[in-house]
Amino acid sequence: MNPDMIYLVPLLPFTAFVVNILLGARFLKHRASWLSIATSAAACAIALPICFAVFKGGHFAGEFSWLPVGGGTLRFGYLIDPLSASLLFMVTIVGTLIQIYASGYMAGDPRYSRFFAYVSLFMAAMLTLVISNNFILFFMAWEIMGLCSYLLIGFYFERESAAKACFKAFLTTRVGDVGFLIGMLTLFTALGTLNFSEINGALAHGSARAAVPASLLVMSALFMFCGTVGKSAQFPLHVWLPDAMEGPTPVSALIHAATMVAAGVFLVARAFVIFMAVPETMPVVTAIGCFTAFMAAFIALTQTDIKRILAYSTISQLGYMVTALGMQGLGAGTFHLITHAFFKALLFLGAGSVIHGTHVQDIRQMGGLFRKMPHTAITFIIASLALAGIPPLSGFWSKDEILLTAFASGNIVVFWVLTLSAFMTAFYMFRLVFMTFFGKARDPHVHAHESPAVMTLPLWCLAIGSVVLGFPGSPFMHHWFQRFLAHAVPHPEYHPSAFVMSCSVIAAVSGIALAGIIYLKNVHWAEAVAKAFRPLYQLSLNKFYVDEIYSRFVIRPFLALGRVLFHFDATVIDGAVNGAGTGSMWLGAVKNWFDKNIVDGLVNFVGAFTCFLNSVVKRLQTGLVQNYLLIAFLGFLVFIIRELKLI
Amino acid sequence: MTSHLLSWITFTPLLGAFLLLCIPKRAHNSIRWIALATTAITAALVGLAFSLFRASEAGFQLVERAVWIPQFGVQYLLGMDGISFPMVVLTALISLMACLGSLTHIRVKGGREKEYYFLFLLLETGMMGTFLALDLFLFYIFWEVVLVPMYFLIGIWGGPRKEYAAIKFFLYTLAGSLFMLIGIVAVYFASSPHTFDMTLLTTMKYGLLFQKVVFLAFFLGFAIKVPVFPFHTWLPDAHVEAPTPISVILAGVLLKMGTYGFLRFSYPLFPDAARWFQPAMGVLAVVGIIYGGFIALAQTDFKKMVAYSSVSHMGFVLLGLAAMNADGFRGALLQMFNHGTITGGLFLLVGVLYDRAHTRDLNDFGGLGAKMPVYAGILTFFSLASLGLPGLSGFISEFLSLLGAYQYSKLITALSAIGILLAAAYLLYMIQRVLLGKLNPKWAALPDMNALELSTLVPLMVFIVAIGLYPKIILEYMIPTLDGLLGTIRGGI
Amino acid sequence: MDILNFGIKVGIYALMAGTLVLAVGVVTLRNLFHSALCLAATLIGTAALYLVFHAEFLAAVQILLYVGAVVTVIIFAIMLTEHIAERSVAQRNRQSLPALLGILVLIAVTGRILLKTPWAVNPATVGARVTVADLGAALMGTYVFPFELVSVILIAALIGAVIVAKKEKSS
Amino acid sequence: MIIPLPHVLLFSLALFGIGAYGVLTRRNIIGILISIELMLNAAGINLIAFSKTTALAPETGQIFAVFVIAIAAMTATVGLAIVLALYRARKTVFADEVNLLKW
Amino acid sequence: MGPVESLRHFIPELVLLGGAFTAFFLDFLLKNKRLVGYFALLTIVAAACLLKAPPKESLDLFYGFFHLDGFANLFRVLALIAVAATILIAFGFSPLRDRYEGEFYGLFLFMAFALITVAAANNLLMIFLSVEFVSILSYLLAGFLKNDLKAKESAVKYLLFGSVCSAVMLYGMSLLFGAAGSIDLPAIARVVDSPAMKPLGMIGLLCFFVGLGFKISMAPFHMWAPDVYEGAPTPVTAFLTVAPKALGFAVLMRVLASVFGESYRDWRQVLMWLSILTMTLGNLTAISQTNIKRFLAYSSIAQAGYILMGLAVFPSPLGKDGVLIYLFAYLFTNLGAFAVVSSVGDRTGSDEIASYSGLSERAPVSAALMTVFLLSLTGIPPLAGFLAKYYVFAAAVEARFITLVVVAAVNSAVAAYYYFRVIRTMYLVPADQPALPKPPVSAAAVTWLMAAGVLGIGLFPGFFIKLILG
Repeated sequence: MNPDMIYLVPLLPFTAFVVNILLGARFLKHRASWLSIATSAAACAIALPICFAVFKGGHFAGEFSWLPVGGGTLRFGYLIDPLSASLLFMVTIVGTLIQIYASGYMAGDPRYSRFFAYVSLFMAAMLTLVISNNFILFFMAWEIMGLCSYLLIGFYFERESAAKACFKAFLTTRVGDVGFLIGMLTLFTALGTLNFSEINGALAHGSARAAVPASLLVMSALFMFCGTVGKSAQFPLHVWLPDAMEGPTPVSALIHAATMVAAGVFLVARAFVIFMAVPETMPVVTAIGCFTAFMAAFIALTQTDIKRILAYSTISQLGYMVTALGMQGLGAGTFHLITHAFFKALLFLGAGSVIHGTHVQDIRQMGGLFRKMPHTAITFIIASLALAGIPPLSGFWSKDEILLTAFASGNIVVFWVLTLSAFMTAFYMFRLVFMTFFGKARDPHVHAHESPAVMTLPLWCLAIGSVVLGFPGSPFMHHWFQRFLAHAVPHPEYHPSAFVMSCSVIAAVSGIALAGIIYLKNVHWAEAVAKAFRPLYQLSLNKFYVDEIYSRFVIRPFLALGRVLFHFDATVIDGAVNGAGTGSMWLGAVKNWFDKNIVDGLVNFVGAFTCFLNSVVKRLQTGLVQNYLLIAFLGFLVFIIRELKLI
Repeated sequence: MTSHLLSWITFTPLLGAFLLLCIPKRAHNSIRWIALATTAITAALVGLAFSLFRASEAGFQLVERAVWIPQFGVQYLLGMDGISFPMVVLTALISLMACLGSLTHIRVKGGREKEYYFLFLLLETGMMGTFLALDLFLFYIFWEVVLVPMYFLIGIWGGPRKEYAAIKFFLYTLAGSLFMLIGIVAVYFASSPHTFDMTLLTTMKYGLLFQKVVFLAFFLGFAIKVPVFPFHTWLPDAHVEAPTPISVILAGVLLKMGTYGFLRFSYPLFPDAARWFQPAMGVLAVVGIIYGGFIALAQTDFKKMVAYSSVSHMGFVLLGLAAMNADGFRGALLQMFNHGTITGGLFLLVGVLYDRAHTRDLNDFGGLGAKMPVYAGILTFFSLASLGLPGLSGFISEFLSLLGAYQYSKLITALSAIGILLAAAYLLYMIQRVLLGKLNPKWAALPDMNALELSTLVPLMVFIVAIGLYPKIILEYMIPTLDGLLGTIRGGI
Repeated sequence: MDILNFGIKVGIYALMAGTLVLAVGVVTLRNLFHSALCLAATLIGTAALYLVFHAEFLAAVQILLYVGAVVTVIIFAIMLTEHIAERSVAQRNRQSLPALLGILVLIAVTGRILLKTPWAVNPATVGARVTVADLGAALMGTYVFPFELVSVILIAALIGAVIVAKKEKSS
Repeated sequence: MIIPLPHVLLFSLALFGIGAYGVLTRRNIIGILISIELMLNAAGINLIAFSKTTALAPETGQIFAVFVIAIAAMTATVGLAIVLALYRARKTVFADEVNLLKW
Repeated sequence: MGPVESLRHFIPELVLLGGAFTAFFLDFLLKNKRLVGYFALLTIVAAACLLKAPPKESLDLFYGFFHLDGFANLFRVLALIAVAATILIAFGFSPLRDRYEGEFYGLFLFMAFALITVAAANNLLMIFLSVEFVSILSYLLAGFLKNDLKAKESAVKYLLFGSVCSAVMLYGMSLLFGAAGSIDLPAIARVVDSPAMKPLGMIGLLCFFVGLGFKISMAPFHMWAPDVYEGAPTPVTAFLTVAPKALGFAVLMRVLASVFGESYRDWRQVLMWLSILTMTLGNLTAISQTNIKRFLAYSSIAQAGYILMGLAVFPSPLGKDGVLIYLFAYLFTNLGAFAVVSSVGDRTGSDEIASYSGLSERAPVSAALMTVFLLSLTGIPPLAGFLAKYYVFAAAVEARFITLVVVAAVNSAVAAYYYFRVIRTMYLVPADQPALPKPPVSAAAVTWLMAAGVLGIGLFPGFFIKLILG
């Protein structure tokens, strides 16, 4: 197979986007999904053989000249190395499945074709990002994904909350993107290239690395990490992701759980050599990831919206990945990225199925759904177990790898925090499971029914993935995945530790057990605990008050500054220029004079000064000829005296 | 024809204008058709020039030279190179779109169409001439010729405060250009032999003090046009009050005349002064970017928001110029082109909405996305282009500008990047207020865009996407000239 | 001889002083009619001064044309325009003080220069006597063009003056 | 010369100044015209004085003076004609009452 | 050259003189006074046709009292154009109908002759006589209208101010004559340069300048101008703002050219400040005017300031050329503007700027042409006014008069503001009155001719510069 076929992978969904956006509403209507799914599947079909070729040790690259920069030119192209192959594998499969699901979920929506157009555009962007061979193309795809995210979060834009959420999402991630952009500029200044393989080449060897100023590298690494913080919803830019749940659920699954948010982690993985070149940046990454993992898990404990719980869970898990990368655990982080994509997508789709079946999102209104929606419930529980880290599901292996990395690299604090978070993860997931699927139905108005096959089928496919995908990274396959990635970027590997594994399992099991005890048997305990730890409970419920802080200290001051500057512009700058140098003392007068004249229709803005002079000079013209003569005479005298140098 | 192609490009609109004078006032349809045909023919001639223009050459092409005022050595000297070529294309494109946009808009505004199109075509001649003239004297003449029709176009067909806006625009620009005239004359006398010929002037050297003084004189003329903070206050008024097609021309072409002046005249003529003023230019650029962005954020008037966004976006042009390196110049020139298409489009969109709703208050709208899906899509498209979404043209130029500037000053670049953030903020905030949310029942009857309105926007979108995806198509026309220019400046060290 | 010379000198200075006094009268007298008469006297005094410079023809012209014609016309105009009874009206405007000061400065400055300037007196000229015949010849010879020009001006001015001053039929 | 040239010049200067004073202060337009005659006369005296002393050709000054007298006469004539016309139209001959046109 | 052989070169002037006398004669014979006007026009055309390009070296006709050179010839042309245009404007000026129309044209023929004598004057006597000739005719023409209070007032003011100024000038001339012993300018130049004579020369020249400054409405001797221009009949105003001013500049240039030798440096400063003062005062006062004639009067003062820029850089040849070009550009522009003012005033019965509101719809051609003239006055290319302004600016820059140039630039911007006020009234203010009738052919013709001149000079400057400067 010609590797250049890989260009088709993003291009096919892009075609679907173009066709859907132009013709969808009028001609395709409900057939719009067919086109998107077909192109996505075709992309999958093209991509998978290439992925497997890479898994077997292949390596593909190709490029063409795109943008002339400086003396040289930026070349665009693809780079299929182990890292991108893994993601390509995941994205094509998960993407296709989710679209199949969505074709059922979104049925009957008036903007059906628009939805699939956006999703196809997103697929195109995500796939471009995955296969891109340089940061510019990466960034472009990255931003277009942000756009799709924006469009899809705001898909139900008639809802005020959705309109606000999409704005917030775009702007918050944009903050990180600006950092990313600056990081790229710095990198380009330092290395003169943005091409991944060239960067690798420049930084892989000590001698070449020494030639590059370290300060620039530190800057570029940290600024690029801003991009990750934004996109992967890490603290302090995580606030957009929970709100992003305003979008349709398949979108939450695809973009805000499986793929796009993982792109931030992928960015760190892509820039891994840079971080490796300046290891002093790593602790920052670890710290932010670790804190995020803990904080989000803690918040998830008290949330009641099914999608929000999952959203915080996503944030938390992304925190795990980032932490792993921060501890040089490229393999662990990426591994978790892949497995997480499957089970988290599954969780969201399951949640979507629940919502589709019950039309409510608050878990306090649910309960006892297991009977009514067995397919959904079983797959959902599988995914939850995977997320909680119960062996031998995929989540266990990847999470264990992260804990191992923390433990083995000597970050003991990190290790314990992550273990605690794992406990909380298991707890909140099973709180969710128990409250949703078990017990009695709490709200009599809810009439649940199982979703159609077009939706449950993808659930099962993903469930299979959630179960089996852990094995390539498990001791059973001799940590094939980690070694596979180490081909691309060398990084430290660790031997599995029984202690770590047992800690992980204990945390997971105890979490599930506690959840079972409280939410299956003694629901009132929950209230008692909340009362007992009121400050902590409030902190969790109010999401650490981050939104409030932003509102108070960032957004409102910005808007106020805008207004102040506008006022400044309208009065001072305009006034100063108009005043033609009369100085600030005159400003008030200038302004008054101004308004008056505008109102009078005399568009007179030569300045108060001119006007003033005019009134003075005008008065000289008294109409009395002898006055004129006297003035002329005195003027004449002045010139005589001056000319004769008498004074 | 091809031997005098540039003259034809410049004066075809004028011929059309005079043809209009012969048409009776009441023959509205013929007037419209003649105007449209004239702009279309001009655009076609530009297309012909496109086919004749050799992208890989740095020097002036299609040069026309004739003695005009022998007493001063003033020549009728037209020529095109990689700097003027994109601007000419932009002018032809924007004029055509604006003319199309005028067809309905001016009819709505109530008559006087003959005068309108006469002035419109006169304006086009002025703009073309400005970008093509290679003789400083001739350049100045075209530069001034632009002012007068603009005054009338704003003053007669503008909004409620049109008179104020028109005279403000006129006086600001005139004041600036008078100083430029002094500079031009000074250059003439400083050159030996005395000449206005750009092709000769660039080969001469002047003392630093002289360069500084004359650079400042030119700067006043150009900076007011761009407009550079703090000379920008005419812009919101003029843009807001002007009728839609004229706002489009103002933002699309007129602002570029200022930055074009920097590239064409200030930099090659006074390289030492340019370097001396480099920090000042950089600071002004960044102030403009951030300042314009913040003020745009505070606007409730749709058009004013777009107007202030121009201040911010033109800041990126200045930033690229201040960088004084290959990337910066490319970014600046490309941004000039892109800003023309993008902001031109945004103004057209504002006009579309205003023609229907007769208000521009952002807080008054809401939920139009459901009512006018095509409009919503296109508005979103242009907003995204404006906020620098990769894949659309705005990103490429801003990226290049920043890349260039980064090599000059990290701090300035980092601050400018805030402008990108602000752009996202004010544009999305606008979208949120106009398109998203609940539909204001007042607007329940608004029709979506019609074919004529679409036809004004689609060509712009084509350019935006094409350049965004594959910038080389236009950059390769610019690069040889810009590199040559850079060589000239560097040679002056 | 010296005494005679001295006497003439005294006479001349007295003439000039008297003329100046009359001139002051011209500009200060409340009655315009008196002013006009003073003007006539001043002009006659000047004419007398002309005689000192051996410009007899000029003296004659001065008296005939100036005193005889101009002053007469002025007096006519005064009588046509003014009721002489109306003497109570102020004849001077309010700017006499600045005017006076300014003029004193002017006279001081100019006078100083006039006194300091080394006049290049031309002995040939001092000795020459210009007869009426000489003047006539010059007017008809070298100065024929200005002479003719003045006549044209006279005609034009008279025609114009007649038109302007003619009573208008009705409003 | 019987008396020094500068003395005559001072005399004419004084005459000129007196005339100027009259011009600046007289309210009656005819009075102003009279004062102007004084000023012209002062110039005439100068011309005559110089024609007898510093002139290169003796008749120049005298002829100049003749022309000056002629022009003065014309000015007076035209001036009085205009004043008469003004008087008919406005019933005033005071310069400070003629101020319809101003500012 | 003696009188008889001089006549050969004096034919155009003789035609004018003969025409003037014949016009008065015809006035008796003809009932239709307009015919006299046609005859006057014919006379001018005949005189113009009889103009010959002067020989290379100058001719001293009539023993040097008529100094015919290229310079004088140029102003002959200017004078003839101005008078012809004025007569054409007067054709369309109805208040003249019942008021000695024939004599009016006759006086203008005299005026043409007078202007030519000014241009050819080369000594003190001729300068005095010819300037007085022009002045006296101007006084008379200013007060020509019947029962027009303003016209009478303007004539009186003009007369008083003018007579005083010429008296001062004459006094200065007498001093100069005394210093040099001669009335010839070169002789005076020789004496004035000597250190001992310098103070006296200064006084004399300053007095001399008063007379000329009055003619060119130079500050501070400009104050008569607005009143006179507003009050005088519009055709006369048109003429007064242009021709006597141009001739005043002609004399000034002659005086500067021959009298200033070494001392020009002192005078450059004086002229520079006078120029600044003149343009600034003119511009500042023009801003608030409501009467179009008065408005144009102030504008013409400001324009005089710009022209003075060309003199301030004396003896730069560029400055001299600039003045000449400026005068011609200004001639066409201002006469054109006044032609419109006259024809519009005739049709609306008012000279207030307010009565121009909506003129673009009531009389589109008049409004458009007025706009062209106003733009030319503003100095917008490619019109004559721009070329002129460019010339003087260039001269000032060349001579490094940076203060002057900057002040002039600021002034131009201010000027643009008030010129555009009129344009605004015509185009931006909606019409509240009915459309105006078509102007008479003569008025339209003169307006178009002037517009052609304005555009022609602007578009083909090379040709016109060559024509004017040779």
